Amino acid sequence: MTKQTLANDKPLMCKIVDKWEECFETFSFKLQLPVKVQGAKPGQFIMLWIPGEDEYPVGIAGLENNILEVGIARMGEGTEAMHRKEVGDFVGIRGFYGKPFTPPEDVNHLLIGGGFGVVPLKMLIETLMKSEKKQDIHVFEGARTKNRLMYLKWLQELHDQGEITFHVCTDDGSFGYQGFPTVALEEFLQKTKTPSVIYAAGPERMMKFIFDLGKKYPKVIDMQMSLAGRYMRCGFGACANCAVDPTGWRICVDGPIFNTEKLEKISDFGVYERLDTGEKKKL
Amino acid sequence: MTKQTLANDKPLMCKIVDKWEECFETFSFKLQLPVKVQGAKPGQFIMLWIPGEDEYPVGIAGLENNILEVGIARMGEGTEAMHRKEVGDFVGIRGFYGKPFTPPEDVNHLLIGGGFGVVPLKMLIETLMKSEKKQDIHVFEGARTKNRLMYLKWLQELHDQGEITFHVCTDDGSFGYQGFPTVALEEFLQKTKTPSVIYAAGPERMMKFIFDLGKKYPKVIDMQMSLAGRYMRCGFGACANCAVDPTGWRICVDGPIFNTEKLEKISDFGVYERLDTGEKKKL
Amino acid sequence: MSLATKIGSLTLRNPMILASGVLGTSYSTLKRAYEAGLGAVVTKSIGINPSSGNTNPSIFALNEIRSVISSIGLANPGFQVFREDLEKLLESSVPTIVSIFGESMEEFKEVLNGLTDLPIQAFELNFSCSSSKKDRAQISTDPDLVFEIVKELRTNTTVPLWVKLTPNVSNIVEIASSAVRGGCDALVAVDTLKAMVIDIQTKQPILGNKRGGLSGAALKPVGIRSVYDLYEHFDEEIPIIGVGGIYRGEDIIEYLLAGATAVEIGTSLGVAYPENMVRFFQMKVKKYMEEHKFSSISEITGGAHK
Amino acid sequence: MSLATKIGSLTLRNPMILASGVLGTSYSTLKRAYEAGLGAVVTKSIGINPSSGNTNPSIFALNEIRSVISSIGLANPGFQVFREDLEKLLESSVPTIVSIFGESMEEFKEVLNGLTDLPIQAFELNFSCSSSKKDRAQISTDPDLVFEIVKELRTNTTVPLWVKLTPNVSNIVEIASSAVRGGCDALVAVDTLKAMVIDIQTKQPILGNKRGGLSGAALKPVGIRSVYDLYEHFDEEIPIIGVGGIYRGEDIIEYLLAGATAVEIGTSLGVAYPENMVRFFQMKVKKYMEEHKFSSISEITGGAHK
Ligand SMILES: Cc1cc2nc3c(=O)[nH]c(=O)nc-3n(C[C@H](O)[C@H](O)[C@H](O)COP(=O)(O)OP(=O)(O)OC[C@H]3O[C@@H](n4cnc5c(N)ncnc54)[C@H](O)[C@@H]3O)c2cc1C
Ligand SMILES: Cc1cc2nc3c(=O)[nH]c(=O)nc-3n(C[C@H](O)[C@H](O)[C@H](O)COP(=O)(O)OP(=O)(O)OC[C@H]3O[C@@H](n4cnc5c(N)ncnc54)[C@H](O)[C@@H]3O)c2cc1C
Ligand SMILES: Cc1cc2nc3c(=O)[nH]c(=O)nc-3n(C[C@H](O)[C@H](O)[C@H](O)COP(=O)(O)O)c2cc1C
Ligand SMILES: Cc1cc2nc3c(=O)[nH]c(=O)nc-3n(C[C@H](O)[C@H](O)[C@H](O)COP(=O)(O)O)c2cc1C
Ligand code: FES
Ligand code: FES
Repeated sequence: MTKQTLANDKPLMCKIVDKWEECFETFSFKLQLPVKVQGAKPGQFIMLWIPGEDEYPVGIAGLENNILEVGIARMGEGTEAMHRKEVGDFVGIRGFYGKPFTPPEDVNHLLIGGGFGVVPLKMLIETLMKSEKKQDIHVFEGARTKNRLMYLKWLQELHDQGEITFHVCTDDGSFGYQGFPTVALEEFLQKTKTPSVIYAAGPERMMKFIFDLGKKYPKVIDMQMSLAGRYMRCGFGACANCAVDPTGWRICVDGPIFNTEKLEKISDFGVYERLDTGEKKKL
Repeated sequence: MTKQTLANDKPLMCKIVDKWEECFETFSFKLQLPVKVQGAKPGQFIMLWIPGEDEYPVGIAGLENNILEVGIARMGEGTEAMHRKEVGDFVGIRGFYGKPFTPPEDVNHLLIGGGFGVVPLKMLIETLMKSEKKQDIHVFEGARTKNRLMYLKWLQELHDQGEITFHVCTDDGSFGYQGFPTVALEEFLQKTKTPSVIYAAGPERMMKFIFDLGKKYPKVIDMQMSLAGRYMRCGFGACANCAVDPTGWRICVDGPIFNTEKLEKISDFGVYERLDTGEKKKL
Repeated sequence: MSLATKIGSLTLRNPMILASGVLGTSYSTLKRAYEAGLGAVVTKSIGINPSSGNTNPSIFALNEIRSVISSIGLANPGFQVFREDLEKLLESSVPTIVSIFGESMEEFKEVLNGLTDLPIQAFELNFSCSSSKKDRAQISTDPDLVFEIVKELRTNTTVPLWVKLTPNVSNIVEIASSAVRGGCDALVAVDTLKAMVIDIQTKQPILGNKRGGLSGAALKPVGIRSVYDLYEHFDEEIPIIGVGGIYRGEDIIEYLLAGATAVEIGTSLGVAYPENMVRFFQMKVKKYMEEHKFSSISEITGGAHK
Repeated sequence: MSLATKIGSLTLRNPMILASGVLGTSYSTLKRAYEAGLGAVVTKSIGINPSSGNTNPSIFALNEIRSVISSIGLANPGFQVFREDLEKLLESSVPTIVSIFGESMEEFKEVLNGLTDLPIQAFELNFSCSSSKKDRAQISTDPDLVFEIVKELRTNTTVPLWVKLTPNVSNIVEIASSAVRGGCDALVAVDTLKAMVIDIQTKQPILGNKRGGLSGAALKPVGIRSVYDLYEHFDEEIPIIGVGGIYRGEDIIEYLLAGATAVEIGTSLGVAYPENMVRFFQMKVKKYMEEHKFSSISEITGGAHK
């Protein structure tokens, strides 16, 4: 029996069937789901349990034939614990949580990401490529240096095959042009005449910058951004740890993807986050 | 949404929409089910809750358009409490419980009942009449006196319409022939050449008598009897109060309808019952 | 017909209150919950210092029994920081009950004194936490401690004091009696049940804290019995607020009939959109009142004892 | 690989035991349950006199939480009459634990002395009944009473004594310690949770006895935590038998990992065909043992504490 989506239940134990170093301090894993499931959507996330260690939210890079791909960037003890896991080990997942990206048709799709934010964009790219209509996909990626660029080889190949246009840059110029991905984005926005939608996932301050930029261009008909940087406990709306002011939206349920209209209403966006205590901290 | 059968859950509250005196000390009630349901089968029963008073098993006389018909014979306080209920009052039901009669085709159907045992036979008759093949239905009913004969008018009408053959008797000769219904049954068995199935519901000692009688006739290819006289608490198999020796079958789940093969194995049949304490009592 | 209900001197527009710990960390979720149509909100339990609570996993669902197990471990920003959120919330005139906890009388007093000047509706005293580390004696299960703390706090504030009761006792009426003698203004029953879930694949308790508290539908028959027992003992002597496993309007009615004057709702509001849930709750309660010709909530309270 | 397990001096062919009160009134259902593949059976709790128990309704299902609420009220034929069934059962060599109850020490002694000559495997002492009339002090929640009764009964019989523990206490380890000091041979955790369901249409508690006990899936997280707490305290000092909400082989493993040496299974065997259930249980447990390379049940016991 194939389930439409995973039940939001206690952690479902999955075997790690593949693991590789994706880029600097970042590993990708393939997890074998023990139940048949379809229906994870780009932008959704899971809660990843490393038994005896920690549990935290991570985005979904892909789901095919009950194999779920995730990409984990080292941040602290919890992500390190996952990096220590090997093929054959079990980890638990809960999900699928959150509202996905909802790409319209007949627009330029402008995807821009930083750090582990590129994880959900991977799945979005694959979904857009599978759509019946030929879509115009532009991916803007930047990192401090070359070995921190996620999915670099894969994105380059797609670029070479003409499936996407890949705009890549590094702070130190070790790959692509030197500078921030927003530079290429702005250039593109100045040139293009087609209505465009911006999809962003990464550090919130970067996304806020993009948001302010995008608003200057009426041809940007929507922006969809993943507020996947907030502390989360439950992932399904109960603890409210992930909520934003002043709307009280919970990122895990009402997000993590918010569109322009909603982002306008979130005064916290790019400014404050809440710690695990509930205290506010300037971003 | 129409449910196949009622869920075995806490009592479902039903409004009494009709009530009439069926015969001496016996009332029939129509209960409006608050959910759409189909699939009660003849021989099954419900647990009837009279709020604040008692709960006990009763057979199903019919179910059409979410109206459930039951017939309640006065025995003690619990059944008296139901007799006091009026149209508009609410009672609770749980069910549908138990295994139904399973009539084969191309046989004489010989239904024999006494007391409230005739209740499930009513539904069996209606089911047999609805079947596509024309069925040969014989109903044998007996009672102490005329005003104790259940469903008398209805059965007579069916007889007059040629739908069934109605063999009726009373102990005092106030209606039908004088004597026991087993007399007419035996006479019939002696005459008929068609394979026959006996369906019996009533006092266990009467059924035991019929069972021994039926076994003498090879043309009686099966007997299906309702052991609906045992004390029941749960109705779904947990309390084991209704169990029979030596098989440990629970009448509520493994019965109440048992066929010849099974009845042979029940040493209690017609001999012992268990009280609410679990003590055994000779029948 | 009116949905308003009175809890002592306090009148709420309806008997539905947000339970502590669910949606209760920031002014914005509390405000959202109230605007969804609730009668009042209880904040997350607040202590003296900011605390990160327990290691994750600290909460997950148990769908099969429509429940949740959690051990947030009283994570909270501390009363001084929380005061800011509270002030914002009170600016919007949201009827607010502040849940407070402490490891000792001193801690309770410090938190209470630090917030008692605000125009809040009540303090809810959280004496228990099913997810606490050990099975060590807790205030919630010790009648004498409960009496002393309530009595002392009573002299420190004129704000109504509600006492939240744990179901993990052999006699809830005994603990409640201590609280009532101490001078509390309402009883809130119940908190979560002590519980645990072990993953058989990795042979580990799943919660970071190993032990947790069970909330949701599995708790309802326990909560109903607690409220029934309390009402049977106290009758109208003290208002009782029913909590535990409310998922439907019918569940609210069941608590009222058992003896509750109002109810708190946690898990079900946390796993769905509070706006939708509250609308359904209200529709059902109103429909029931119409059908049964009740014109006020107080007429329903205790109806199962007649 | 062997499913056999040892509870003190007693060896069972597998760790699955029928819980008291379910299918346990007559020799024939007990025999049927054993023949379905269980390791042993516990009888319905037996007292001094025949008793009809509580008015019906005395049991019904709560499907939404996969549970059952009941208040049979210890209906039983009395030990003298039950002896007959017991003798028949023992003729078929069914490993049998006799559950006994009493209102007082004297009653307990009378029942125990009336049956102790039979070749039974153990007595299980039932000190609690969540469906009892009042919230009056029960033996099960009083450590001193538990100690005294166990100690006294210990001198009356050489048959192993198991003590069944209620979850309706603030500290299950405390009660268990009394039982262990008194000299019992195994702990059985847990009995049902105190519970109630009210019908909102007629405004009546549904059970004839109003109050009842909750069994089934809702109880499992509570039972697991109880067994975990007990094992953490007693380790291998005394065998623990886990009960509550077992519906699947996985649940049996979960109890073993928490610290159980064996499990009792009630509700799930009572709402289905025991033959099918037990087969599924066995398949699952075996498969788990294979996959995790366990060769005996004792290797699994307490695995979640490592
Ligand atoms: C919706 C969402 C999707 C995410 N997707 C990915 C992903 O695909 N790949 C990836 O590598 N990371 C992802 N993250 C971030 C990831 O959850 C954190 O990096 C991780 O929790 C860090 O844990 P740690 O113990 O290693 O670090 P710590 O040392 O504990 O903390 C480092 C920082 O990580 C964050 N963090 C810690 N715990 C949590 C928590 N429970 N919830 C949220 N943030 C936390 C905090 O900002 C903290 O300051 C995502 C976060 C969210 C909210
Ligand atoms: C499967 C089944 C189907 C039945 N169908 C019908 C029916 O359609 N119509 C009908 O009128 N009666 C039916 N009965 C019998 C009915 O349940 C009893 O007549 C009723 O319970 C008597 O209750 P009381 O309080 O009036 O009598 P009481 O004074 O309590 O007892 C009189 C006798 O009724 C029986 N009885 C009492 N309580 C129960 C109980 N909980 N379960 C079983 N028997 C009990 C006992 O044999 C007792 O000796 C059925 C019984 C069973 C087992
Ligand atoms: C995630 C979560 C956090 C909770 N935090 C608290 C808390 O801080 N203080 C408190 O008194 N109760 C807390 N509770 C208990 C609830 O207030 C409530 O008593 C319990 O959950 C039962 O109600 P429910 O079934 O409607 O959730 C919490 C419950 C949950 C699920
Ligand atoms: C119908 C029923 C009757 C019970 N009767 C008894 C009893 O007589 N003595 C006893 O110790 N426990 C009794 N119990 C409790 C069970 O033995 C068991 O502890 C409890 O139901 C939890 O297990 P379960 O969830 O597997 O049913 C009864 C439970 C049920 C459901
Ligand atoms: S993580 Fe708990 S509400 Fe979002
Ligand atoms: S009535 Fe309970 S087992 Fe049949």
